[in-house]
Amino acid sequence: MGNKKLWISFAFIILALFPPLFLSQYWLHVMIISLFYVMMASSWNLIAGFTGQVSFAHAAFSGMGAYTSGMLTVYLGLPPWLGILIGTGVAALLGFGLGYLCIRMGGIYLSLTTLGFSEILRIIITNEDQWTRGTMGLQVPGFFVEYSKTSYYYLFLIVTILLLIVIYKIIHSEMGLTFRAVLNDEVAASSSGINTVRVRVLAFAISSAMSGLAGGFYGHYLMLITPDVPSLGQMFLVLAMAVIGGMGSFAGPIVGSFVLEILSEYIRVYGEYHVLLFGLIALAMARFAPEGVVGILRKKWRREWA
Amino acid sequence: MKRTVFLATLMMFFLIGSWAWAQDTIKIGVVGPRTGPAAATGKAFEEGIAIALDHINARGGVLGKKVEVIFEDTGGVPEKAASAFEKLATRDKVPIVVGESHSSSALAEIEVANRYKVPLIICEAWHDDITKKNYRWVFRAGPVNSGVVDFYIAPFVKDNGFKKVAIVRENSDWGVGIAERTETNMKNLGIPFVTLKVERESKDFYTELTKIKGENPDIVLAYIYGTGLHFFVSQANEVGLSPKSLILDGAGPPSLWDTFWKNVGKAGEMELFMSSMHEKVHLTPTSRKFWEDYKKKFGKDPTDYKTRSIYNVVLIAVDAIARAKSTENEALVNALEKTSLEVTTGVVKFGLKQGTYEYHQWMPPMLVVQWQDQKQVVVYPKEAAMGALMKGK
Amino acid sequence: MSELLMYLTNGIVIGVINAISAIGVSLIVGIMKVVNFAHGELYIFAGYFSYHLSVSLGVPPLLAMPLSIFLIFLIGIGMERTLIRPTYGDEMYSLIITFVLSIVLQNAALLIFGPYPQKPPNWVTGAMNIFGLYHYGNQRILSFFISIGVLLSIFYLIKRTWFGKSIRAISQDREMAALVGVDHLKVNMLAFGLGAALAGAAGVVLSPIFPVTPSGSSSVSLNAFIVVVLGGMGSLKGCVVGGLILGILENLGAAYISTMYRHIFGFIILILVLVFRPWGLFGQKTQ
Amino acid sequence: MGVIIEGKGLTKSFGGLTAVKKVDFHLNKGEIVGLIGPNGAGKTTLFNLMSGVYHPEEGTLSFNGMEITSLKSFEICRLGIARTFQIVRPFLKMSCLENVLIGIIGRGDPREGIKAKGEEARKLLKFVSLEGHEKNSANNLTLIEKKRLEMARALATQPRLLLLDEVLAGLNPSEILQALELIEVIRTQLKMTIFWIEHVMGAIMKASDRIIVLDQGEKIKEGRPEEVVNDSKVIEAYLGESDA
Repeated sequence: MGNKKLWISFAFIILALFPPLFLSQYWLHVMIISLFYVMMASSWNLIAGFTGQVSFAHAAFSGMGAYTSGMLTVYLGLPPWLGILIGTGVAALLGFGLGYLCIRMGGIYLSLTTLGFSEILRIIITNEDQWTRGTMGLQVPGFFVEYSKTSYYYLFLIVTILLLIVIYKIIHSEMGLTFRAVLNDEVAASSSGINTVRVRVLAFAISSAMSGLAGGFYGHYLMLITPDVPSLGQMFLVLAMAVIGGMGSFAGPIVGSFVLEILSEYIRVYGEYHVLLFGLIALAMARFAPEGVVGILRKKWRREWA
Repeated sequence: MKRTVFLATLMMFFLIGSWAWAQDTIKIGVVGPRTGPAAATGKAFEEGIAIALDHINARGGVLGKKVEVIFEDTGGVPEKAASAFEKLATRDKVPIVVGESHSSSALAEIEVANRYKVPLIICEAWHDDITKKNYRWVFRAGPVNSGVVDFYIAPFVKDNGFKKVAIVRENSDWGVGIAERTETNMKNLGIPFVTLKVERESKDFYTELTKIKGENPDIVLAYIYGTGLHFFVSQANEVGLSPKSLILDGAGPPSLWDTFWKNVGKAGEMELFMSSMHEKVHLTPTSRKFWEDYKKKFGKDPTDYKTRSIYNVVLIAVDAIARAKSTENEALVNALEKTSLEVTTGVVKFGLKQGTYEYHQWMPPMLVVQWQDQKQVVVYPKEAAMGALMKGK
Repeated sequence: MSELLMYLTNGIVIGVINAISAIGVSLIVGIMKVVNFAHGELYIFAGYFSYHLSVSLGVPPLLAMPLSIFLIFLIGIGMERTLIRPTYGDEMYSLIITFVLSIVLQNAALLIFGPYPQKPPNWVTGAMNIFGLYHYGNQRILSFFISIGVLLSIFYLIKRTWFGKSIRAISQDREMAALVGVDHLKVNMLAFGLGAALAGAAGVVLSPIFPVTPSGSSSVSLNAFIVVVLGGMGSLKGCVVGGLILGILENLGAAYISTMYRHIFGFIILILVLVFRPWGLFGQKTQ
Repeated sequence: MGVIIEGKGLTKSFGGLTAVKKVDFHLNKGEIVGLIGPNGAGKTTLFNLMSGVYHPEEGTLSFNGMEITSLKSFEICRLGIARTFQIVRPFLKMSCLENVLIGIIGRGDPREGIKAKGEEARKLLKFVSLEGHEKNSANNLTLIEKKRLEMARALATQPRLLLLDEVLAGLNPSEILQALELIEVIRTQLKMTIFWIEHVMGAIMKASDRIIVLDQGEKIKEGRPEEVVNDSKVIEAYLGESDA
């Protein structure tokens, strides 16, 4: 990590310690949700932005994490952290299995299958209501005895930072290099001795595990898990955040998550239109500025400061 | 670049922190689905709110201030509902919240209401648990599953001498809850029944209907909400199940939507549905006034009875604020517990005995209505009946 | 016995309906290697167009139907020109763009047409008593035959005409097609328009049976995707067979296994196909 | 001098067009063999078959006596066959150093440390005269530099057989001389077998031990350069092309 980057990250972390001092309960809630989306969008970016595969099951895997952990804590009385750990493992295993099945057939198959998987999960969760409480939602215990937004904020902050460090390490490791090689040119990568299928399956499984982890924490924060956690609507939000922020860059999804989550609070009044608006912005971005907000800013800064 | 980043961050926090409203009206929070599969309910709510506000503000508002409504969308999704309620309670700081039509969303909201101690009056979420949890801050002036089944659907089935019942329920919180209560009732009454579970997003019910037809029931209790009901009713006629077996729409609104007759055609004839509203049944003067105001404002008759339900709870909330002479939460709950207000469906008095779903609960009288020659004919209960139940051959 | 016959009849009818709903996706994926996630929304828009043209504007249904399909065709062409064309060769962006587009169109439909289900007028009403065994809706029977007609004309178009030959050439080898003088940009555009028009045709033919709602679009798309993977991407024959298998299986499954899980049977097939025959029943095994 | 690679009856078609038809060939260890033929003769397709990008419908391929017909690209690469591409395919959005690193990682040997790999990559860049470009994005290189980078990436996999697809195309005469020197060094110092496709006749005739000629997917001639130049079938094939 360059010195400059290190300082910027450090400054951000310090800044991030202060919000509970002056933000209202409500905005703290918005911040916590934003941090959840940072985890989701960043881990989705790991497969989409760095290996070029579009998974539509990212929300579904976060639902796997949330429901696994939720049911373990409710029915077996496990502590939430253990539940989340197991939930993450389940998401990783499922991700590996699905990835193994369809990635060898190419990207289109992965997209279609993950879409199908999301739907299967939704149907099972709504139908098996004696276990999942169906659309009513499963009420699960929280992390703290005393409900406190401040505690949750710091918990989410720590988890998010740790996850981001892992992602950063991955994309700057040998594995990350192979991810990018596969994204750049699959044939050339394969001809240079890279097992492209293995790389893609691995990326998919890691990313799925991360969304399982994020989902687990999300569930124990909301203390209510419903089939909307693994829904396609949620998937769309995550995708829009990554696309608008900037896919294939480390900062893109982080910026995108905060911008969209905070923006959606300001345009809540137009509730009916905000999904439409996000969709249109994402469409314009994907079409005209595939490097997203971060890409645009970077170009601008480079011009001004260079 | 560092400076720009720093300034941007600072501005972001500043913007968030400085969010505040000028406080010169009384704001009532409303929660309900404005998007998602039940967006139609949001439309119905908007209409009811508009009429209620016109009515209240025309007589000068409350505590000398105009009344305003902040309608938060839940999308019919519990997390969004909880988050919407949280926003109303902590950002807009509304003294009281009304609304909701999804039990799942309502169950999420009552937890938040309880945490922030903000009074909440539910109007159209029917699940027993909403009031059964006996939260001090939660009230319901609307139907409750057990009430609807125990006092209307089950007696209706029994009194009309139906011999065999088919229960069809969608896989939603409402479908699950009301179907279970119905099964219990049918067992107690000794009426044989079969239950068929269907997927909420189904379009083609031929297979399900054929299975039901094989059971040969006199009446099919359809606990399916939304478009699915239209599919169900029209296809039931095509496969020759109805009108030999009658169909009762356990919710009501989908049978009243403008599109009902267009979508089901002749098959809608003799269909039954639950309702709390009928153009000829006016239990109170307020009901008549609502009807006239609605026609004046929208140039048509009201159809979705949820319009009237939200109208009622807005009136109840404003009445409580007026009597409490305050927007303070304790005072409001005390006032609500002493409510005795005439609304469109009768005089509201909340139950006070703890331990059951009847705590903080008031249920309006319901009607079983049948489409006869495309006219709504109340067929049950007997006191309100306008005509005899038509049975198919 | 009559019940089983009923399930089978309905399975076949729904199967053909599946095929006509999916054939547009198959066509586009075969030629352009692009999955159109907005397929279901085009279907829904066609249904609403057909409804509003005939009911709100009083256009005779027989004219309203082709007019709606033509409008969807134009929308398809517009989509291809503005959004899809720049993504050729970049599979990831085409997937992202059509997915986002599907969300945009779904919400636009909610905004424009409202949340209520709508349907154009029936062409016929009532039901027919088949062999004295069971009743079956007339509208369904009619739509069934029209769907078969549409499928046959598509087969004719692909197998017999200049356009069909061009797109087959392109789907096999883009460079070779260019060498023999096929303008692949033009053919792509027309093919995408045709795929969209087929979504429109499905919407127009089926909306009298299943009224359209904005939220109903995703199930149309999902069904189409299952059929396409099952039959083999780009195979029109596979589309028909895949549609039939799905239709019959869903009906028998709902009848004898579980009504609640009827929509899951399709996905189970999808997974099985991926395990045992990933290129589909009639797809070409690449390499 | 044993046989390093041998193909028997290789056939591959696309749609209705047969790109490679029943081709038999072999290369001996340490040889440098040229593959020539008019456009569309199937030369690149043959390379694609050898490197596992495509798999033949008929025929077999063996490398050092081991059957590799249906192996995947990366497996073939790990056995010791590396290639460059006719239209250069470096990883454009990665730096030169990273490009070469991929080749080293591609060997799939987990024992080497990241540091050693970096050192080796730097050496390889120096070997192809790209020192100073380590952090430069591959996208910013000139065509010849991209070709050298691709060569470095191929060498990084430590192949025993190198497939070069028109490495001289688009270069000016002095660049061609440099490239030929590089190829000679690879052969003599690194002891690799080279199989190359080339349109620059003078160069390939001078540098190759043997020439294989393909026309319309079929092998029409094989032999020493001087034999091939004077063969009537070969002349006809090339004349046919210039007529068209």
